[in-house]
Amino acid sequence: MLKFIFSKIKTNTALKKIKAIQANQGQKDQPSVKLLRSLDKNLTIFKEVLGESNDIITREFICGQTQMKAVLIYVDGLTNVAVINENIMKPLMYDSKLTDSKNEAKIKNINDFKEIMLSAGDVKDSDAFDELINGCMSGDSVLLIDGFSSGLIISSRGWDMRAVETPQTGSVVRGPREGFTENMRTNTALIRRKIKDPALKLEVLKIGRKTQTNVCIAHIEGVANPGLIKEVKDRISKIDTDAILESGYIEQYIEDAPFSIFATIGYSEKPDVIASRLLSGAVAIIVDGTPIVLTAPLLFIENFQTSEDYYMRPYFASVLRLLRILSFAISVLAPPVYVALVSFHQELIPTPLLFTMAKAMEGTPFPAVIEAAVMLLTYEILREAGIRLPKPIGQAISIVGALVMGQSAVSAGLVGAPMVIVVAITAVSSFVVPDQADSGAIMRWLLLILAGAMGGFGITMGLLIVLIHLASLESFGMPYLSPLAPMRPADLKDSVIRAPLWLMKTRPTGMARQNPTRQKDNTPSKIKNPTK
Amino acid sequence: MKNSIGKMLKICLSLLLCLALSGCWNSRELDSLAIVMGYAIDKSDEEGLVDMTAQVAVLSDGGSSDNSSSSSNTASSEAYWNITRTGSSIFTILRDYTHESSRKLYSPHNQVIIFGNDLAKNGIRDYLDFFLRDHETRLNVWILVAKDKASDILDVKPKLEKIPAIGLSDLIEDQKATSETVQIRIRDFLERLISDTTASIAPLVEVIGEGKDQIVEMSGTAVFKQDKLVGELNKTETRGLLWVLSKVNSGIITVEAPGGTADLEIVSTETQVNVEILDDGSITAHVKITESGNIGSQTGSGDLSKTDNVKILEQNMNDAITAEVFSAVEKAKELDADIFGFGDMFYKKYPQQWKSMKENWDELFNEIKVEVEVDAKLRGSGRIVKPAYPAEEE
Amino acid sequence: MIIFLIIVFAIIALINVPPLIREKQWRELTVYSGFFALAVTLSMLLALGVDIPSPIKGVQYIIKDVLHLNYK
Amino acid sequence: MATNLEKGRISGKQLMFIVFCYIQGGALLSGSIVNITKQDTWVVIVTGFTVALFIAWIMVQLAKSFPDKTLIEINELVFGKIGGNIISLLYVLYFFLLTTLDIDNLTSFITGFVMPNTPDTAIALVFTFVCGYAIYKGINVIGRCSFLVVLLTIVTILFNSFLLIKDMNFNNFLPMFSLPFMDYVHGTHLTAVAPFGGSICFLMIFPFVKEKKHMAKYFYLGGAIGFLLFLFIVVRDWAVLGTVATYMAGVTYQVVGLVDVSDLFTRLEVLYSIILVLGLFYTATIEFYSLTLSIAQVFKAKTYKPYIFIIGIILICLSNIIFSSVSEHSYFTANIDPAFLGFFAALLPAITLVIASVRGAKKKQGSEIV
Repeated sequence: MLKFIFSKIKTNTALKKIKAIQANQGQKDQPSVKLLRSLDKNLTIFKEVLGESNDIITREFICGQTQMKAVLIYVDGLTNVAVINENIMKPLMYDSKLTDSKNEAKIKNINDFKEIMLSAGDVKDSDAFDELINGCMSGDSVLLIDGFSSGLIISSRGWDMRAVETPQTGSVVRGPREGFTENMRTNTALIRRKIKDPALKLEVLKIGRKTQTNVCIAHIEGVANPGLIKEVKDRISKIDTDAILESGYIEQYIEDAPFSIFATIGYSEKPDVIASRLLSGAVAIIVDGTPIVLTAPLLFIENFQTSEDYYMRPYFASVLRLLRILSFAISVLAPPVYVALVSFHQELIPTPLLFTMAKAMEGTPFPAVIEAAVMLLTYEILREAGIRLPKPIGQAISIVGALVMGQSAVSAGLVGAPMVIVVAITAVSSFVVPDQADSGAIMRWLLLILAGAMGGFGITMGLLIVLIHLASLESFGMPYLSPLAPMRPADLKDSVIRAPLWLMKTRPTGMARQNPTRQKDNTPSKIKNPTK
Repeated sequence: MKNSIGKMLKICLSLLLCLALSGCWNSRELDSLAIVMGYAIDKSDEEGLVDMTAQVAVLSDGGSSDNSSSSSNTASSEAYWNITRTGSSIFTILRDYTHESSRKLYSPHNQVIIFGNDLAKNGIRDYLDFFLRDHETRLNVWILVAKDKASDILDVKPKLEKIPAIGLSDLIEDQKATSETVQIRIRDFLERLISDTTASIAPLVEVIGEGKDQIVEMSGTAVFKQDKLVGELNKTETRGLLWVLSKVNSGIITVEAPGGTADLEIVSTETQVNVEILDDGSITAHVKITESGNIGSQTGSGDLSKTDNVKILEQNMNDAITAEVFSAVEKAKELDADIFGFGDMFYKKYPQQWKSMKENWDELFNEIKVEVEVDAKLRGSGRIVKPAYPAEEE
Repeated sequence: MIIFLIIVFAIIALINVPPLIREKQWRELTVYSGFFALAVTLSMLLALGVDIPSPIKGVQYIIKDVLHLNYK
Repeated sequence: MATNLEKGRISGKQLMFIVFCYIQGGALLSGSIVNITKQDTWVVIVTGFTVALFIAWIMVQLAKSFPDKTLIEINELVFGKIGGNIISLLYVLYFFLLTTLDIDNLTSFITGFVMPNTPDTAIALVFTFVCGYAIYKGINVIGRCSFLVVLLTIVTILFNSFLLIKDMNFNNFLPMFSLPFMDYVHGTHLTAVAPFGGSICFLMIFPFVKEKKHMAKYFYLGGAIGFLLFLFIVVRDWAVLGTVATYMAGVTYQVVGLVDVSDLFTRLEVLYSIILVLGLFYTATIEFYSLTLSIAQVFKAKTYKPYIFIIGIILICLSNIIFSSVSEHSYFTANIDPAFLGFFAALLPAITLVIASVRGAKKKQGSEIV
């Protein structure tokens, strides 16, 4: 009787301790509660902690000639049932019966089970309750055997994942089509396939008390600056929140200038982009559960560069890059400049154009500023509606909306025709550089207000403030406007324009101080010795 | 963390502060502008007053798009509207317009300023002053002088353009083809006005014909002494003046040719003028004109492709050009207005002596000996070599 | 206009002064409030339209009348 | 110590670009110089440049003999505690007036040409706020933006001049050297001091330049290119306008108005005003920066950041009351300014250098004897 009461007390105290651990998870130095000897007690504790959710399966069975009671706990759906049946259940229940009892006697502690009996791949033993629970929750199956004070965590993960597909955004004419998936392991595999060098180091940190998300920091040893890696790791490990659901969380926690409208951490869904950034000395952050992989540091100019630029021949690539910069400028400056022209500096407009514009603007009730603001607002609403609705309807809504509203507004005389054209140009050109769409939109509104208040002078002052703000930004130690503002001539060949590949001998200055050279000298033979 | 919030607050506050304060003083909507295309200034009947006509572009055509309203519709939907006000000075008149026009006048797109003849006679300096001082007028506005009343020029409805002022400014630009008119912008007029000796010049324009088929025509140059109109040059004298100023772009010279006359087209010209003070104190101006042209058309049967015929033609051309230049010089001496700018050239070359020459420059200008040396070349004779006559045997 | 100025100055003081007080830099606080007072008086006088003599007149007086170093 | 006041560092090249942009701010002043020396302005600019080089040489010597020391610290070292502080206060007043003159320069330009009926205070407010924001971000941000501004300025000026070639007529320069000698002296004095008058501000910036060795080279180079472009602008304006230029205000601005290419590229000068504003922005920022830094140092403050907005407001009020009319401003710039700038930019540093070298020599002897 006493023994029963005594064991009852023991299980209760263990239970209370585990509850305590659960409550204030995340504090580092938690006294980990040890497993008890008897299986039933461990089982009751497990049942108490894991609760009655029906996807947690506890399979009790007898194994071996010596009739040892054992129990297997796993989460249905997270585990690959084939592994459980073939590699765990079958050897324990079935083969153990066939083998003679001789090697059965040899099993003294849990490790013998691991070496002899189980044929699963990755098996770890542990005697701490929270480790076992974590393992069980993240898809492994936990084996407890009566009489042994430590359990086995057998990796049997395997849930149905999305196949590697072409990402919706950033479709590419030339270059690989594969995109990342939600599973971190596939993503790291995709990168490994690109960079087969063992120097590519992957380090996993568990962030988020409730979500326990795996965050993998990838960098290439010897290329990325050690300072950068240490900095990224410090910032990530300092994050102490209960949920990390998407890489965006990480981005906002560790970025350099949280108050700036410009992103200082890049992201991409395509392995070749991440690989090229890793090779130029950046650090990639792969978060389990999202196909978006972050890269740091990011330069302002990199928003206007796509992976395609490097696969095409240099001339058209440079033209495209200049086009992207121009269209970003148009998308930000078109409405404010139009307002400044129409309200303040009419003499800048050539005379014939002035007549047509004045005729079109005849009788429109609102001043140009209000008109521009209203049209921009409708455009933003339409764009958001277009994205949020399912694909086919979304497309239809945004096009129909734009056309109908624009046309009727003009014919009703509420808005001048040139205004609709300007807003249309802004809309189209803002799609050319999708990553900068957010900061572009905010800048457009600020400049519009300034243009309405002080015309050309207002716009100049607005642009000056933006330029100063951009020049002061730094992304992990790299100046944000790097090839232009601090004027690094060596990098100019790959910033606004792209020089031919064989000219780009060094990595961007400041990114890879240890080994800056990318390639020795593969100038095409035709150029090296033209006479031959 | 606390510090960055403080910083952020300060920046947002300042942004708000300056936006709220600024408001939009200077913004004027496009449809609240009366776009002025041309000004015409005349001497008004009452003494000392001036009446000024501003030609405003009228744009609203009631929503019907522009191309559908062909010129057939009535005068009511004219593309321009001439407002005339009288006042003592240009600035008072401009402000006075607001009594009549619902929109404030807006003159950066103004093309032309025309001065009436009688106004030009007693000086236009103080009327020009406003246009030079106002930040809205452009420095490359055309200056014109009307044969009699300037406002009539702006009333003539051009055949090809919709607004007379634009028609006029295109007309001036096309004068390059005949180069018988001086193209003077407000800047050139000012340049000549502020020089002590050079006389200002401006193209002359007049209205010909009656009623419906009235047209505007350029007819020579008006010559000013300081800023008072003193005389006029006809077309050939103007061409002579242009030769000296090396502003002849192209044009036609008809000369005697073996077996009839020939019209020679001027293709390119270059003029160098250097002035000398000879040791006996007399002053000369040596004008060297090099010109190349080709044969435009020919009357009579002379075969102009022969080299010696070409020589004759070139010689005739030299004489014709020299005659034109001399006619201009005679007229200038008659009006004793140094329209060629010889005075400035003397100042540039002999700054010391110029101080003494400046006082009696008018007499000196009268005695100036002008030598003209023309070197005309005929390069081509078009597609046909000989005129369309039955071939004579050699 | 004056109320607006008062609000603005209050906000600027609110932002800059507390950090100084917290870090107990009395010396700097006195200097800062000196400039603050100058700014407030100047802008108040201007807002009220009082004609303040321009410092350039002083410079001009010294250079022109005292030292006669001016050209024309 | 200056280096704990301001963490940012700028490279030698950036110093060169800053000096170039600083001189461009004076491009608007060319109107006053052209009025004095009419067609021989280019001669005056060349001689003015040589004198300016001499002033620059004084600055560099001072910077060399007191490395990593700003002007205020140099004064203390040279003139002792009390004397140094008095002279530093004098410099603070000088920076105050210099920055106010620049802000007034800008406001009269904008209200004169670009936006006639906007009150001066609004423009001064926005402009000072932007300068304050640039200073708030520190010297290395000013250094970083300088390259873009230089690029923009040079490209626009060359493009404008290219369009104006057909209007140029070079015998406007003809009656050479026919002006009274005093005009040449006046012109040289004005050119040497006006755009370069504020070079004393660079003594506040020298401690933040990383490469100490080439600093002098970059400083001279920046000055030389700045003056070259300034010369180019003045020559172009005179070639296009001739004697008419003497009748105009804001010569460089009006000249761009003459560009007329088939009614498309006409009336461009508002775009050109952006470049002039950028130039003036840089001049005002450098002077405002040295003003705030010197105040922070004279009053031994920890950081100069809180002072920016307060001094900005004082500047705005000052720029309101400094001149009652534009003609007063142009009279001051043409006649009184040379002496005023001359004293502070050239005479005072020269005296400091002389005393520094004398004391330096005495100290060296002193140390030997003892």
